[in-house]
Amino acid sequence: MKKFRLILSVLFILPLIFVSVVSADEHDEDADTPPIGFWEECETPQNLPDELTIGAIFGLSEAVAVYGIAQRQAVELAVAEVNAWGYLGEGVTLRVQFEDSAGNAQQAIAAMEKLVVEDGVLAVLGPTLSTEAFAADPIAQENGTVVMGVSNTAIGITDMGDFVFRNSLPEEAVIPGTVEQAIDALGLERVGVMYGDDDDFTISGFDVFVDALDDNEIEILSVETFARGDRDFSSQLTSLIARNPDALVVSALAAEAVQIIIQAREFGYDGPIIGGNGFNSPAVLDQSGEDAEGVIVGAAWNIGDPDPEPSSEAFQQAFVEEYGVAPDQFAAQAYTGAWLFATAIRCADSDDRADIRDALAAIEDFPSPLGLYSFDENRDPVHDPIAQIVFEGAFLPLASVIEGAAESDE
Amino acid sequence: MDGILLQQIVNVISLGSIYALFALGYSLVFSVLGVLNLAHSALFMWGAFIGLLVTDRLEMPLWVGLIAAMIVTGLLSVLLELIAFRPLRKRGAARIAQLISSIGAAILLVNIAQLLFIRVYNRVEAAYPRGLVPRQPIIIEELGLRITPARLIVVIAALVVMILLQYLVTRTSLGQQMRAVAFNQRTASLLGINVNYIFLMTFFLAGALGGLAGVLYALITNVVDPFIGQNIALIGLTAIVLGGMGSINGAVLGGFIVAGIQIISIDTVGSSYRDALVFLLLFAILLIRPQGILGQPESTRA
Amino acid sequence: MLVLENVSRHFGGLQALSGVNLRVEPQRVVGLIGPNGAGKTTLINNISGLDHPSSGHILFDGQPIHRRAPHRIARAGVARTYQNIRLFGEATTFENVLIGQHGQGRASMLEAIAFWPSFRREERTLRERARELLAQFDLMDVADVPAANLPYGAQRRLEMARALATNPRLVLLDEPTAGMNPSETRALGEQILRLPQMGLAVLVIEHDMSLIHQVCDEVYVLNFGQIIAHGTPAEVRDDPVVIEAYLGKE
Amino acid sequence: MDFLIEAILSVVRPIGITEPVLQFMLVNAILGISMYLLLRTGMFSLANAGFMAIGAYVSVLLTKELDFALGAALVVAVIVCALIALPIGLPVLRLRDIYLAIATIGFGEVVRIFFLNVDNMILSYLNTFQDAGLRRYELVGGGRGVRNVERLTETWHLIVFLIVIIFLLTRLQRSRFGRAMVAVRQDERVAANMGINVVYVKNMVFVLSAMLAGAAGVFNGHLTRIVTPEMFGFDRAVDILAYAVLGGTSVWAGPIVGGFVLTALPEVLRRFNEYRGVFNGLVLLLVIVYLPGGLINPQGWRKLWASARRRLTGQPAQPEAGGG
Repeated sequence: MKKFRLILSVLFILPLIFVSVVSADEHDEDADTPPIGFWEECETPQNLPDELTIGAIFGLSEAVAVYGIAQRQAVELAVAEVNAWGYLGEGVTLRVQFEDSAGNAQQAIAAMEKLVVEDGVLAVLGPTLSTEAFAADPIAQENGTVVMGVSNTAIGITDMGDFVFRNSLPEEAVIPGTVEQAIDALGLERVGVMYGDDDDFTISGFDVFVDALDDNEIEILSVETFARGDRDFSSQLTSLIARNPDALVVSALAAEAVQIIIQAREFGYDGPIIGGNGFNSPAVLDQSGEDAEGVIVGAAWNIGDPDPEPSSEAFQQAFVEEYGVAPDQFAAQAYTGAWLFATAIRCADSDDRADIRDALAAIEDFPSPLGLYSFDENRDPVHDPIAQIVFEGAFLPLASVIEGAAESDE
Repeated sequence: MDGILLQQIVNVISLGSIYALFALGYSLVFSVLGVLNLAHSALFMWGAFIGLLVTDRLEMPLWVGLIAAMIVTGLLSVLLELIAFRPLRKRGAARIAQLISSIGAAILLVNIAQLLFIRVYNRVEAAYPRGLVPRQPIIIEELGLRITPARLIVVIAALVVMILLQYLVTRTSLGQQMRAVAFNQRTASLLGINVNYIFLMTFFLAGALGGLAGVLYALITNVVDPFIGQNIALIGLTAIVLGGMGSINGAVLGGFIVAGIQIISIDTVGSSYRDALVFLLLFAILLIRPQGILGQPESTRA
Repeated sequence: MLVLENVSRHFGGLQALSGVNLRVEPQRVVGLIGPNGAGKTTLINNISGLDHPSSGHILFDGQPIHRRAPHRIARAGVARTYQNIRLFGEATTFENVLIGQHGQGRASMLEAIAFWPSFRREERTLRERARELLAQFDLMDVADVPAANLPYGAQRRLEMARALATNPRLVLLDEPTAGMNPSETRALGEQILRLPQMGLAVLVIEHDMSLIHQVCDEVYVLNFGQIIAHGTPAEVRDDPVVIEAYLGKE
Repeated sequence: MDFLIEAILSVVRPIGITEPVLQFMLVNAILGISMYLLLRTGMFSLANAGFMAIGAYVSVLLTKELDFALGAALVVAVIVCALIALPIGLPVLRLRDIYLAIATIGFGEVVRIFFLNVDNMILSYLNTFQDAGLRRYELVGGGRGVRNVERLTETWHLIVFLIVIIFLLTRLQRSRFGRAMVAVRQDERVAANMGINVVYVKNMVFVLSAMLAGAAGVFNGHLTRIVTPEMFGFDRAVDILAYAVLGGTSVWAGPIVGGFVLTALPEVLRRFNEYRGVFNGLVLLLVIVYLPGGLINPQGWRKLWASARRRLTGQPAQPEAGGG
């Protein structure tokens, strides 16, 4: 029996070895990265200690890891660049202490307490989910430490206090413009709506969509819901498509968005699908392929801008080089967040947390991948959202595609 | 509206097939051992994952991925029996303890998968190659019906597996031994049946079924991540209890009923109340018929 | 005291009891014998409330009890033992007896939690009485041993002690000597004979005819769910119908 | 009290247990006890995540909307839980084992879905019957939850509450009712023949357990500052079960230690970074496999020690006292 067990253990280990072999294609290390937009407004700091630590709370395990892992990768990339280029001065190293919150309010609180009170970090990025932010951010506020959400889109996040920032555009900043442009371009009258009813992000998106549709006097034929983690939408889609909508309006995160797009096409729907920030992921293109044609997305970050900001381009190149996959909006915002912290520390020229807060709030027109970036007086982001459409396998600005179409019509 | 109704029936069949396939393995372990293996959903995920590695990384055809996934999850399942179930059974521990150890095993399996995902893909999700199955839906114009080849494969696979399993359990000597062990372990061992061997075979079979279900599920949804098992775990549990624990036909029936209620409720009371309706019905059925629709009354189970 | 009138019980097509009439008077020991499968345990289950008759009446002290819940029948004064010993194995010998006394406690949960004097007094009395019972059945030495770890004979005795702990007026004994050797059986018989002196009535199912002769005042014979004979042990032993029932089975 | 808490924290802080973690450990210990009561009576119910949700929502609405003090909200919430547990328990507790478990999971899911949709239900009521013409109605915020809840729970509240519960529990266990619980677990039918009202005992325990879970929900809601339906799903139900089973159900200390350990474990394991989850699963698995009676189970430790010594010294085992 002993021997039998041994054989079994070996059989178990074999697939693991196999996986290790499969995964052996390592990328090359090379530091030949183009410089991102240094913020020249501030002098190279003189008064910083040799090592500075910021914290980051992301969902690195459980289902939220789908977003959290990309966030960690983006922050690691940004910090490596900051250090490589001596952004904080010669010999000054910026370190990031990552903590996992597992998408869970309790763990987010524990992680925030650890970072802010025990480890005494200068500032904290995250947490990934808005729910976690409502639970954990007050700890940072009470301890006078800046916390910056890089994926919190819920209403009221920054109302928690003057140390609470975010660089993620809330849905109400993104969606109304998209809806208007889409209506203008496509002449919509009747739409079907679908949203995830158990998640802050998708509910917010839904509310904003409904308001925008109402404001434009568009008829909502029917509203269907789903839950996070659902993968079969056949029934909801069957029922929506049967009503012959001019467009499907969907508030979903990327994982659900992909399935909704694919399955809508399977049911023979070939009209436009309008989505929010959650659709703004290369995964949508990768995984739904030609089915994604005609998907319209309001987004904080333009993935496929043919004329991108230099820093956006640099970020994408660096990310692909480092990790072999294209970054999504979550990564872009996390990356920008880390750069914003580094810039605030550089400008504050101090490791005092209140100074860092003030320097962060004062940042204006920072050339980030998200565009020229500033905070408003509520510590919410100010940069232009963009309406994009998937056209011939790429995200393009909706406006340019419509113009192009108009010109070719003439 | 008839077209919609027909289409929804087709949707029920395709969704129900997935649930049924998942529930079969779950149910098999329960019927033979009388314990719930909450790590079954992790095996399901591993099946999808191995299928992904074989078809995507090794660029092998789908059938190779299917077989590889079934073998690996079968072995993982056997390992689970050896590590998480057998020692407890030997000590005569409560069944609840076995349930918790299976949760521990599930956490372990999911986290190992996550580490491997990051190592292989640099993220925790990846998609099956798009060319594995033709994607053009089969359209029956007169009836307004559409079904994709992937879903058709799942329905056929579920049918074949159900028939094979039924044959295995009722007609083969292994199946007879399994039923004997399920009825009474002591008596079975007195009859000269190697009970431990039957347990291992049961776990292998259940694991392989879980793995198969995982690959087929991934064929429909394309995308795999370490957490795909978590959403189906509760549905699977509901299906086997509804259909009748320890009954193979019950697991299948339960899977279809759950899918049916979900889809009907989306069309009637709205999608928000979908799962509430499933559980209310479950509630009602348990109160009227505690052993489930096709289950044996409690007294006949040892 | 206990009267069964025309009691029938069928499970689907199987007639386990049909038209059983039976009486147990106070301070009498009544035997119930019959071949295996005759329906003896079903009868006891019906009296003690674990099962309910399909038709007929069971009266205890003139009150119908055949629809009552088992705990109410127990509190009315009917106790029983089981053919296959069913002790609370994880609880100690002493605790088993204490559990048997459940129906006699009056203190409410709140009194217990508040450790009220009435509760303490009651606990003291119950514990004293439990100790007496243990002494009576020679179980004092094993008072703190989990019941599952007791030797077989002690388990049998504990079942009796626990049944008596419910303070019954009628005790139903379901094959109390199963698995005992002759000397143990005789000793248990003496214990049973003491019960009528304590004012109890006894209904005992038994295979061991020597015990029946030792303890019973009268005997009922059950076969295929029907009473086929009734009389003193000696009368019953010589009844040709009874002999045929037993021999026919052989 | 503050001094005591500070002293405890100074000992456990180096291994990663800060005050919030300690607070959640205490909350989960209460949940562990609520499960322990059920298991001790032989009921495999997974309804307590649902009752926790009810406790949390009711109390949070009271303190936030009606300015109740925490204590008053606690009392009301616990009573609400009891009132809901009663009609649920009567039909459901006739079920056993896995059937009871799944029916109670169903209850938990229905509670969760109720809180997800209650705003919309009220909205459609207002618009249909009152002609309110509202576009939106927000009471519990659906999937977004109730936010900006004041953090009213203090560590000492939890410590005092737990001590009181332990005191009452030990009293209860030594009473007639406590003995009846044990009897019902071991053999329901025999217990009934002993004059124990099995239905009453089971329902009473179910209600008591629901009240404890509700209280834990009250404390938890006023610690996390936000209450969402997702906090009380299937995973939470299973966690609560794990506290009791991992800690052991032979004595009351078991579920408390179980709650402590399972809450502290992920925090203590933070140093392992990405391997944290692997170790978490491994520890759970190993403890259950090698100590099947749970962490607080003298007999289990004795057996383990005996077998370890046997392996180490190669000597045959001493015959064990008490056997079994």
